[in-house]
Amino acid sequence: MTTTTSTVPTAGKRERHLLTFVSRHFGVLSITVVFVLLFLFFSVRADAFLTADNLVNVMRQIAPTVIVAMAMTFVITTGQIDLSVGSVLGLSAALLGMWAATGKPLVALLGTLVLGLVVGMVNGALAAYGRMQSFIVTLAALTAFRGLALFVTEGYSTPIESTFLLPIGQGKLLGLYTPTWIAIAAVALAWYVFNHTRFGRYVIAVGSNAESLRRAGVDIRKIQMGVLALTGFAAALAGVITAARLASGSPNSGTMFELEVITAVVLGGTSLMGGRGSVIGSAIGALTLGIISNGLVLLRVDVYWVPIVQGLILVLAILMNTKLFGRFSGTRK
Amino acid sequence: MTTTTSTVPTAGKRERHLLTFVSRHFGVLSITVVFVLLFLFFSVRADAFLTADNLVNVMRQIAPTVIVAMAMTFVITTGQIDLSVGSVLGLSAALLGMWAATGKPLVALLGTLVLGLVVGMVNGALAAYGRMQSFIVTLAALTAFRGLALFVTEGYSTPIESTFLLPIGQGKLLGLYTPTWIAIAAVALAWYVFNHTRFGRYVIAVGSNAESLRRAGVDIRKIQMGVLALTGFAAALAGVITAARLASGSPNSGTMFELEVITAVVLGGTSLMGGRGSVIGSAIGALTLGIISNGLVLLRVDVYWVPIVQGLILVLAILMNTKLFGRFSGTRK
Amino acid sequence: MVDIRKKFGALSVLRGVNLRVAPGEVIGLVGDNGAGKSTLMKMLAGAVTPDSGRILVDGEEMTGSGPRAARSAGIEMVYQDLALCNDLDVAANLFLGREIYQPWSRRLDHGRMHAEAAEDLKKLHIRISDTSQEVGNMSGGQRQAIAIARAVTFDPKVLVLDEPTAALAAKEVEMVLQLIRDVSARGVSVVLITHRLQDLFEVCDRFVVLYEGVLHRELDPAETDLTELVTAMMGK
Amino acid sequence: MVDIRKKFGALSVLRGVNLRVAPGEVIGLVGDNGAGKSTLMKMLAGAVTPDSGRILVDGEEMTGSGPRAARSAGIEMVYQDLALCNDLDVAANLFLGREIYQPWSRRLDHGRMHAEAAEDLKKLHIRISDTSQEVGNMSGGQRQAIAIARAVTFDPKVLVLDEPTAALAAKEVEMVLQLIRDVSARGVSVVLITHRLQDLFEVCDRFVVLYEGVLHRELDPAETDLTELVTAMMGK
Amino acid sequence: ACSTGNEEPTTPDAAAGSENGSSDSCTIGMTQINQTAIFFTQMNEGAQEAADELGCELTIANANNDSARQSSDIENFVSQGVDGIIVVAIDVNGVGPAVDAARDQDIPVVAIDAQLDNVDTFVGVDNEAAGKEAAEWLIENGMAEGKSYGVVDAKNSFIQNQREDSFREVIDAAGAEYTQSVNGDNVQEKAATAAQNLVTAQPDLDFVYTTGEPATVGAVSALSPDSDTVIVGWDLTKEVIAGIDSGLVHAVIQQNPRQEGVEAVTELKAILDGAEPKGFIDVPIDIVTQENVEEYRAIFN
Ligand SMILES: Nc1ncnc2c1ncn2[C@@H]1O[C@H](COP(=O)(O)OP(=O)(O)OP(=O)(O)O)[C@@H](O)[C@H]1O
Ligand SMILES: Nc1ncnc2c1ncn2[C@@H]1O[C@H](COP(=O)(O)OP(=O)(O)OP(=O)(O)O)[C@@H](O)[C@H]1O
Ligand SMILES: [Mg+2]
Ligand SMILES: [Mg+2]
Repeated sequence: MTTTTSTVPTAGKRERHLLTFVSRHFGVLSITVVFVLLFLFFSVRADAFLTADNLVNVMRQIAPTVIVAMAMTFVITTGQIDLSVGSVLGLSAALLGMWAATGKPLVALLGTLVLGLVVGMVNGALAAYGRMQSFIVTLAALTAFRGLALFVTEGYSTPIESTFLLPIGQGKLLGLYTPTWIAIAAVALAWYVFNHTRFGRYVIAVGSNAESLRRAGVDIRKIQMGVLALTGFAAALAGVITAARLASGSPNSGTMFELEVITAVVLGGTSLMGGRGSVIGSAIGALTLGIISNGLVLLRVDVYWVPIVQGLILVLAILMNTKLFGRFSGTRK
Repeated sequence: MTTTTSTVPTAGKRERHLLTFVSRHFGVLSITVVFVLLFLFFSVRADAFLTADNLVNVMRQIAPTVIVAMAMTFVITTGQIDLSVGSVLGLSAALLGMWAATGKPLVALLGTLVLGLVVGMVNGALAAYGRMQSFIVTLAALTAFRGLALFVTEGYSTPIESTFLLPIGQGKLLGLYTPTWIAIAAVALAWYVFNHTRFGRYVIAVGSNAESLRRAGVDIRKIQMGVLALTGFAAALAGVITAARLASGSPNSGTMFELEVITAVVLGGTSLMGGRGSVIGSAIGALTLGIISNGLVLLRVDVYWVPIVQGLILVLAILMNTKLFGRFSGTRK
Repeated sequence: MVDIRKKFGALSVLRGVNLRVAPGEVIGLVGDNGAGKSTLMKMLAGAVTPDSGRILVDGEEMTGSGPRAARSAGIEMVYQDLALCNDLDVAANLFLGREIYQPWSRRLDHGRMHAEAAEDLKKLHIRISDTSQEVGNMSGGQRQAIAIARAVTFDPKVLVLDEPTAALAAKEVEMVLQLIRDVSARGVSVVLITHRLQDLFEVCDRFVVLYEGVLHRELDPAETDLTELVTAMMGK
Repeated sequence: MVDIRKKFGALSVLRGVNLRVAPGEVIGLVGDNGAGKSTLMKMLAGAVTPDSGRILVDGEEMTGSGPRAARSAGIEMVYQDLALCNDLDVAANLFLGREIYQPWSRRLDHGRMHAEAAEDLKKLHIRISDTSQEVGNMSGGQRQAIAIARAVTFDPKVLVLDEPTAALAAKEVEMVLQLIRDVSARGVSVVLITHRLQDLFEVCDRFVVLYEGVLHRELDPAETDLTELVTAMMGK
Repeated sequence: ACSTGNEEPTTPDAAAGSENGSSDSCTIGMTQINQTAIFFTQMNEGAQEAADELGCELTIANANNDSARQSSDIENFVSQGVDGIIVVAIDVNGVGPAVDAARDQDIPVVAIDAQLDNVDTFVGVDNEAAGKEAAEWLIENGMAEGKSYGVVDAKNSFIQNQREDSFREVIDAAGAEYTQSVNGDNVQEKAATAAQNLVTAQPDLDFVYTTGEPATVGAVSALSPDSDTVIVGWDLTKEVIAGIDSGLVHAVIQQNPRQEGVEAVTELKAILDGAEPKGFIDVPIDIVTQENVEEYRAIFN
């Protein structure tokens, strides 16, 4: 029945700030460390890796993933998911090719982007107003839009010759390709909207406690639909870039693209349960995937080993970081 | 400042019981209605649909999906997901073929099943003990195991001639094929375990409130790992059945299979957020997918239209039921 | 302000209830666990839609339904389950749905919101050092204080408090009671749900007893003692 | 039964606390919001692991850590956040982690669990008509009653109650206090955390005041009055 | 048979006319590997065309690279009561049981493109032989000895694996230096990225061998026309023809999928009308270079 008390000094203020910072930006820091380590590794081990040409190429290759990952960060932060982005990319690429062939490239471009937006809004409306789980809506869309792309093109790809469209995929400015610049713009915009606007805040709130946001008088269905419209639009933009880069609108573009995008977002520290996300993390996540597939080829890894090694790197990257940063993340889910 | 009171009679006891029943088994009832409607539609419109031969075939075709959907129901009810089942199916089919070719079919069979279990346990250990999200672990596994399957076979399939193995896919008993019987057994077992054992109850509790279960003294990591081991095993079993049915172990078996299984489970009323699931619903969900792809071929739907129509049926099925049964599901999430 | 209403889950939770709240009046809404108090008040705040019945504000039917309409009609509520977003910080929760932003750039004014949040909390004597803490990790009492601060800072006409003091320390409870007196003096109507019956006697102008979904009794605090109230709550 | 302990989040929540509970003793653990009461008790129940410090039961170090070890050492806790599984029914929540099943078929004995649950609830005077209701839709007070029932039905040696009465109606509160008296008479140690200070005086043998993570004062109810206790809680 | 697709095919009219009337119903089920390659699309078109002319009803099912689904499709055709089945096999081993089951019901089966031993007739080229043939052509043209090459392949395609392995076997024996393979997964932009990474890793390649249409198109868009590396690959498209014009694409191994489709339907109809199965109908490959590319322009428009 004795009680004694002892006081131990708390951590210094500086250190505490650091700890708070780390635990709050845990996801981003974690993927940054992985990215830097892999970057250093490939620079040392693969001769051709650290050359301007190669890096410029990688940044173009990964641009569509980065762009769609930006929108997907919003979607996943609301606790939803969009599995249809690969099919929408394919549909957009195919339609851009077909419409451009009619000789009106500007109309083709705008038409494709608007179509992406509309398609995304349909997904969003079904999920938000139809109260269906986004997973199942966009899974249906994954099947249906790929089918539609094949239907309208009858399976053929269309060469793109328009001098107006090709620079979207192949133009260069200040040493970087146009897709890279578009991706950079997308990241900047996404960062601003996510962190500095009401929309961004409501996106987090929907994922964190949708009922709470609803009771605060916000129409959560608009938010849920809005983010899915965003991925539709981003996927269409990625389709345009892909088609312009390949000078060919192919209905099979974007196969399995959704998994790549989701991987990038999750690698970047966004929680699939919603409520926590980071656009910068997603961008670095996408870059990481880009240098992995580039670096493994440059290292001349046997073609059969590439997917195995990719899977292992992925697991190790996340595992290492759970262990490394784990103690900061506390007991929360 | 006046206050008056009026009493309105409550609904009769009988009606109330019915309402409770409906709202509790909402997911299963919903998919059952869809299934019955589609079944009737195809029976009327496609001559060959309602023939014993065709139904027997459909039940064999869908057996692997049903079997894996059983395990997946457990996984999704815990709030996890397993994206690697298609790759594990491919790996198992490939290995069964290769090992059977050495002349020891029993060893090949057991080896394949054990391998599936081990692979699932590795996924589960990483998710539960490594505290990684199952989505990302199994996404990495999806890549890695498909790569492994291609690696060990160098991309080729192996014919299976063993008279011991072939009946697993092609044998017939009382008018139904062996895979159908295995699927029926899997459904019965899954139903029992899910609804009548502690394991099943903990599976629901983990998905509902993992912290609560942890505080109740249960090792939630064992549950989380256990269900992923289950999908690994089920996927290997499905791989064996597929290989035996085709008399060929192909490393490409099971491409996109994970999406089909997840669709079946979600159609059956299991929530991707965890905490609510129904094994019977999943089984009917799988059957529904089976009759859709069978029925569309029998109706001679144009090949380009099939995926579009499939997507539409899926969305309509769920939408109809949200509207039809929506009023029973209350305001809960 | 409230008219007949009912609601069914599979069981009837509210079976026709009428309630009228005058400006500046403090009503103590009491009843046994599961009597339907929270459900009734959620309807007033727009969070739950009644099966039938009407809600009138200043004699006019509330335009539209849902929390947005209730908010613009000046009804604010502290929910029993608090309804906070665990992943957002204190300031973000306080301003949820009413963020301050620059109209042209649509940029949120984080600085101002944090400053105002800190000030509002201070005004309410809530000791939370850092408004950029995430509420998910805060203690039960801290979370409740934030929920209260959110409801009162925006000058409601009707303030509904559903068990606002359940997790609060004694001093904070006193502060909440004082707060109720203050706002009602300013003409704000208050509906207080609580199981701390003594508190009710301190602040209420009228007791309303809900029993199994019907409005069982209405009592005047001056003419009622604790035992009488408890008896009334048991449906007698 | 408890030894020195500390814990850090990014801030130190508990900075070296010693606490000893004798059999049959009822301790009132009080403190301001955020003082660390819940965290301290979660450690005792194994739900949170201390950074350092030891927990001794009957003089022996608790074997293993985690809630399982605590349970087998006879420690049961009612958590402030209740820790119920919303998707399970009342009986399933009561028996969570201690299901009754037939050993050979491993089949759960649903019938017996529902029957026993109904009986246990009745014994505790909790009026819940249907033990196959899902707890997710139940009212705040009903949920709390279930959490209490879960902790007490399994004959604990130490019972920790973290704000068990926050959402309960007056009659039910009285029942909980009676319950505490009953179990302590049977030799069960009880730690009660509550902000309803009057209740403490009714049942406690000793008050322990936690202030900003340190054990600030220890008081004897017989020699303390309410104001003194409130002052102590403010760190004075 | 024909080799360019420009020559007159065995006219379906003639075939139909010669053996008219011995069978009044003619419904055909065709199970196709996927719809995402132009190769298969053209095959479908050829089959559809022939079916229309012969008065047959053709149902095509897309197995989407899934051999289990392909077996299901064959079973579904049998249930549906078709008169004949065309199989474009994903896994030559894996369709065996389903084909046997169909033939047990006296339904004739014709295989296209991938050789099955238990069918009535096989239409097309042997991919393995064609891979060898392509390698021999390169050897003749001095592209083997002392030259280095890389491969853009699709590991998930059985046929493309055959094309790669048989090609490598012959050309490596002739002294060409294999460097590495990259996987384009049968998707254009993945193949483009893979090809780009390949030439970054191996800047001194003499040529890149691509095993299928997405790989070829991808490589064409990834490689610059003024590089020293040229492309030798499978399957023409409009984009690839442009590559031939610019000199980037050195040679293309071109099958005639449309003709394969026509032949398969015609053969099935003939069998249904009582003719003996031909067993094997050769639709040989053609090697397209700048010299003979003109003939193909019209097809790819
Ligand atoms: N969404 C819902 N679905 C079904 N039943 C519900 C729902 N919400 C509330 N109920 C039921 O309505 C009844 C009244 O609940 P309510 O929360 O209004 O009670 P209360 O008076 O606030 O009780 P307490 O004092 O315990 O908070 C309870 O029996 C509860 O189970
Ligand atoms: N998982 C956690 N991560 C970070 N901080 C935490 C965590 N859990 C609790 N805290 C912090 O620890 C402090 C003490 O919390 P605790 O819940 O123990 O307080 P309490 O004494 O129970 O207060 P109340 O009376 O309000 O329930 C709070 O400031 C809270 O923010
Ligand atoms: Mg309530
Ligand atoms: Mg507490």
